[in-house]
Amino acid sequence: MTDAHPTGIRSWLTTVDHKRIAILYFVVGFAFLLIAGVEGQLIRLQLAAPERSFLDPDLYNQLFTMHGTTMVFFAGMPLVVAFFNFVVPLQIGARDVAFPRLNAFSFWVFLFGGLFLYASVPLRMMPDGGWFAYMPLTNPEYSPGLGIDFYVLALLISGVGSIAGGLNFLVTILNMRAPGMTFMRMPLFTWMALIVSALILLAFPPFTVGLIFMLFDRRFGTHFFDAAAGADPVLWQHLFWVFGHPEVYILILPAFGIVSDVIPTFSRKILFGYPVVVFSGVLIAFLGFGVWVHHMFSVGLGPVVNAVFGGATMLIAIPTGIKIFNWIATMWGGRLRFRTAMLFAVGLVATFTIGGLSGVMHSSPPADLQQTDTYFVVAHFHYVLIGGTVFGLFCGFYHWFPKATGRMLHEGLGKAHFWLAFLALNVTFFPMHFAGLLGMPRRTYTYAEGLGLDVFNLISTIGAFIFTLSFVPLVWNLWRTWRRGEAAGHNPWDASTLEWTTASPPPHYNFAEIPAVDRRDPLWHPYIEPEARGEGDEPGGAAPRRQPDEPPEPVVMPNPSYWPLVLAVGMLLMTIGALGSLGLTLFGLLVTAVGLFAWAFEPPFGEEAH
Amino acid sequence: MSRHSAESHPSTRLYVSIAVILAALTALEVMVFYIEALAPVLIPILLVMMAAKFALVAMFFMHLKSDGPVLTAIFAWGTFIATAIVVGLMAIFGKFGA
Amino acid sequence: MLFLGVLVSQGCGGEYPQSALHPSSDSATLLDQLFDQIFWWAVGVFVVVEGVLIYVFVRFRERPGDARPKQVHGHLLLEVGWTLAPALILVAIAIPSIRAIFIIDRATPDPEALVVEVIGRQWWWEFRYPELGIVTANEAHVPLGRTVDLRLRSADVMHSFWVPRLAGKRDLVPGTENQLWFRPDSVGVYHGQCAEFCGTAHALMGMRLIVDEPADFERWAQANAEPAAAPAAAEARAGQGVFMANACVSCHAVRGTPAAGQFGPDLTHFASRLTIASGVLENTPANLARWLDSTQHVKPGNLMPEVQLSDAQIRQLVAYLGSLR
Amino acid sequence: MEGPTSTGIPNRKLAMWTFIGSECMLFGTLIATYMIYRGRNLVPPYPHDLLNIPFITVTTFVLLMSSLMMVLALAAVQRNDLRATKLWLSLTALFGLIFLGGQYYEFNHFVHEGLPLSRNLFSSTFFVLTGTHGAHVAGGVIWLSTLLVRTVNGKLDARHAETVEIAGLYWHFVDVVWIILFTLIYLLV
Ligand code: HEA
Ligand code: HEA
Ligand code: HEC
Ligand code: CUA
Ligand SMILES: [Cu+2]
Repeated sequence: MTDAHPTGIRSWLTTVDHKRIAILYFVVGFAFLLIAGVEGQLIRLQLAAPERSFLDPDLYNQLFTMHGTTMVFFAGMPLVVAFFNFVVPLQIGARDVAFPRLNAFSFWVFLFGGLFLYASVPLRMMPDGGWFAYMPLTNPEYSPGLGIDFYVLALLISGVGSIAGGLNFLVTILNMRAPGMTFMRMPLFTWMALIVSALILLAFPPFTVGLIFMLFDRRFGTHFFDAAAGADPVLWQHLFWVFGHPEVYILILPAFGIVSDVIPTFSRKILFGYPVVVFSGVLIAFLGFGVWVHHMFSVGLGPVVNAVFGGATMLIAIPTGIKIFNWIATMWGGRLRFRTAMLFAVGLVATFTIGGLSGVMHSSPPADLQQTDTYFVVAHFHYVLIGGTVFGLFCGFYHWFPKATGRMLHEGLGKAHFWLAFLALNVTFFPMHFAGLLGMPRRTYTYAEGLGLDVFNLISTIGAFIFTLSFVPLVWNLWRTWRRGEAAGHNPWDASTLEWTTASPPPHYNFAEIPAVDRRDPLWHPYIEPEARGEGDEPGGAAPRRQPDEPPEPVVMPNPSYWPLVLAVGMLLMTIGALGSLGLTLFGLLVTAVGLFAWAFEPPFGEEAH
Repeated sequence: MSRHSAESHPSTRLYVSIAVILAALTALEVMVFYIEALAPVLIPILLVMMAAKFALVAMFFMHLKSDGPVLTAIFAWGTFIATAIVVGLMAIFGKFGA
Repeated sequence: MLFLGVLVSQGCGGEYPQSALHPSSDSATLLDQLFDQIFWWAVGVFVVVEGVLIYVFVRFRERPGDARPKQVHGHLLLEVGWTLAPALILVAIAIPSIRAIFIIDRATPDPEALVVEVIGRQWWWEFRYPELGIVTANEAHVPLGRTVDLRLRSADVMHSFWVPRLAGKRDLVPGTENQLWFRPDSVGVYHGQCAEFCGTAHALMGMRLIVDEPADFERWAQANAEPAAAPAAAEARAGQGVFMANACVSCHAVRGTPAAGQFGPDLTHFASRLTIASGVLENTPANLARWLDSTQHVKPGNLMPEVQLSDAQIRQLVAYLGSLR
Repeated sequence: MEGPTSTGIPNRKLAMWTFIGSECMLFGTLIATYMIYRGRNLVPPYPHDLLNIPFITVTTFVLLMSSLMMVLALAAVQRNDLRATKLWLSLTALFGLIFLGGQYYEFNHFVHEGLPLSRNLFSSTFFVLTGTHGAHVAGGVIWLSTLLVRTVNGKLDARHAETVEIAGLYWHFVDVVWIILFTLIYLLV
């Protein structure tokens, strides 16, 4: 596919171009963010005052389940992966990912997973077990109907996509780096993408297994979580959180990576302590596998277990703190240009710290006995998930938007968006700390008068509306820029990494000629005094020059292909069939098999033209 | 590429001898299992032999020995974290006495 | 905001009957003190980080004509510093935490403790006093100054026992028995609530723990150990007839009568309770009538069906149940 | 585009190893579950009533030998000795099939002895764990068959040695997993 800009639905269905797949991921992920956001709004409406009956209990339970599940799996993850897709190949000087068709496949199964989950809405069968679906509440005896099956199957199928994506990016980053791009020269976002890919590969299988157990218990009468048969329902909690905790770091580390690239850019200063920031990321990921029990302190696993996992959890504060302090040190003595991206970056440092600190309060097992399953926890994780992940993603959005579209967003509207979001976050979620400590359990569709919770909940609800408001300048900004945005040029922010050497938007082959790298922050090479050079850098050399407009020799790019879509459709059919139609499952299996073989025997790379 | 690997990989004879060792170990495992006298130390012995077989296949049949550190690292991480989780969970569920 | 927090923690428990910041027992006090320690460390870190951040934000914003700043690759000493400082703070947090764990997560050492069995059910609580032969629901009386040793079990799904002012949470796990203990230090009615999502009526799965002077507790225990007294008033007797003639008996026990159902709360001394349906309604005749008339409206999803009853029958039932002191 | 890679390791080979690393967690979790529930079964039949060590030893041996066949096939294709390649590939697949046959017989036998999947805790954990492994073997057999067909049609030779090597990695991993299961499920019964 050499015709630079193929258009039309067909070209989107068959695309294997990482930049287009990134756009697909972003649009779908953002749509899910809005949907889940609306669900959050409805939750807040119900809780605005005590004993309201705006939502009935069952609907409320379905809403917070859908809200949490959607936000984590169908908004957070895809938005993260959208950035992996767009940025990583550009930052390492590659023309695409290692397996372009696998990349497309990952997107399609993710999309189908999300659509499948939301098919439960028109059918009025939304899952209602909470996003971690504790057994035995979720076994057929207490959760009849298909609700929980929608949850299980949707996460199983989209999990396949996640694992495929992790595989793809791990190989891409290990294998597709431009000549001279050693590990210690990789931009921080690429580093975090590498770590997160590994996390995905190691964290999802246990969840997959847990979901399969749950599916079998529900559909085939097995006894994995059946106390009466000698099993222990707590095993589900272990399997979920063995995955669940790494999952939250899957959501935060990319945000950390984005911020670690943006803060230096807008401080005009190279990252302070690059190796330490990288290593602390690795450490966070590693420790993340040894702390899962901190979600289960009230289960009664005994003093030794709680002490060990409490201690391990506290440790994570250290590498995270290192990142925070290194970011501040990067800004120290810099020339801070407060473009929107920079505001979101600084906003992340400010608000994530609050969430992190409440996390540390949880990490003390006895103290957590008064916090767990209350709004104190809800406050914690919204501070880290919004003040961390969402702010980080918006930061990246404002940073790379010009690169992706070739247009500049409007700064004024951007700033309005930031300040509204920043205000909303604190107004909505800070009061929840008090609500929690004053005795408000989470997942309660109402609360009694006279517990002293009314005022805090009212403030939270008001904050949620400011949140919705904060999307107005964003949407307006997009619309305006789409109508008439100034051209961006190659490197509007005077940033230091490879993606800024090529055109905005980049040609489908990314780089006319693969750049050679001989240092970190190659584009800043002229400004960096020798004594400030990192180990990664070599004296002399030259910054990679601006990419030529036309490739010197013809570039062979991967062919578009239908088969990833076919394969994904096959898996979707199997999933739907699993709701109760063996025939459909088998048919799906057939389609999957056909897709697989056709894929295997289709030549991945085309010659020029056609 | 395949050419170069053809030389750098162990020869047929080596493969066969590895297979023989594996077979022998398996036979040994089953014998141990049936010898009453060894009952008290059965578990450690079996685990050791299991690990040995695991290592042999990985190193020679899967060529980790000759294929260099990157792949070994990846595999090692997988097995390490997995083992850690298995042992950790078993400990939490009181499978080691205590 | 933080100020507000401090204010709240000063405010008296009356306004916050379910607050973890107003402990009234030894173990809740332990948890609260631990929380305070950690809280102030956190405040310290918060002030430092946000303070520096704001300083940087103001001090180093770009001004027209600025040249490129000096590039700094890193600073070993600084980095070691801000690795060690947090580490030390964490040690300061970890030590009291672990000390507390080994007190809280262990069975109570007190041999005199009063054992109370708690059985979580969708969506109400059953309390049994093995030593005193008492079975009751949603409300437990305990004596002041004596350690209470709870044995927690679940009849269906996960629940979590939480009376913030007396103790931290402990889950009720099907197939296992959990323990939780505390020694109340002042008389009063303490609000509690189920804290593990357990289905439709999870939000309305409340409870009351009533701490009495030992003498009052004795009196309560005596009375509640007795079977139900035969109703005197005519209307109440009629009510008993209705009760026995209807499905009620299949789910509710009234000791001393043929009613021996196990599915619902024991009603032997129902009238001595403060609330109806695990804290949803105050226990008044009017509310009781409301409950019997439309359980599903009062407590959506609860497992007591709406038995078809005439107004007269309801009046009689209210009289009967009201006589069960 | 598939030129020299940064690590010198071909993409697909690196991918297969990464996948194997991930599979470790999959089987790790399944094994953990089996081990945790060992001896907690409340409803007969119990493992020692049914597990047939001598029989399973034979199929284990067969699977082990299939790994040898696999490496020999790889060596052959690297020598571009296609006759040998065909021979060893078909033997590998055949041994895999024999193993599956054995497993089919075993499952069938258990069911007749009164241990359907939903019978008790043992049936649940045993069938899902060994079944997952069996599914992996089946997948491998299909994969090997496609390679065989391609060799027979002269579409596969030394230039595709890498493809065979990757299939081999997968096959050996499945074998390694069984080495563990054999010890943990059968010998430590
Ligand atoms: C982006 C996701 C994210 C992130 C990054 C974190 C980060 C952390 N989380 Fe959080 N957590 C969640 C998402 C996240 N969490 C979610 C979603 C839940 C709820 C799930 C559910 O129940 O639904 C949860 C729940 C949760 C619990 C269980 C609460 C309960 O249910 O009882 C605990 C307990 O220990 C915890 C701890 C921590 C800790 C210690 C960190 C640490 O990583 C934080 C480290 C950061 C800092 C500490 C701040 C910066 C550091 C410094 C400035 C240095 C100096 C600091 C000190 C010396 C203290 N989290
Ligand atoms: C990334 C993760 C994420 C994000 C961003 C959010 C965002 C929000 N969350 Fe949520 N939340 C979770 C993850 C997240 N949440 C999780 C994991 C749970 C646990 C679930 C469980 O217990 O199982 C949870 C639970 C949870 C609860 C507790 C429910 C309970 O326990 O009973 C509440 C209550 O207030 C809440 C509120 C909100 C609100 C008001 C927002 C706001 O930030 C939302 C802001 C609004 C938007 C982002 C959308 C705005 C746009 C529109 C309104 C659309 C307008 C239309 C067009 C323009 C087309 N969330
Ligand atoms: C199918 C079983 C069932 C039947 C029949 C039934 N109940 Fe109940 N009842 C329950 C359950 C379950 C609860 C607890 C509801 C809750 O709080 O969630 C309950 C609660 C109550 C309560 C409140 C108890 C307390 O301590 O708060 C009263 C009073 C009561 N029932 C009276 C009656 C009467 C009178 C009848 C007959 C007309 C009746 N019940 C029939 C199951 C039943
Ligand atoms: Cu019981 Cu929630
Ligand atoms: Cu966690």
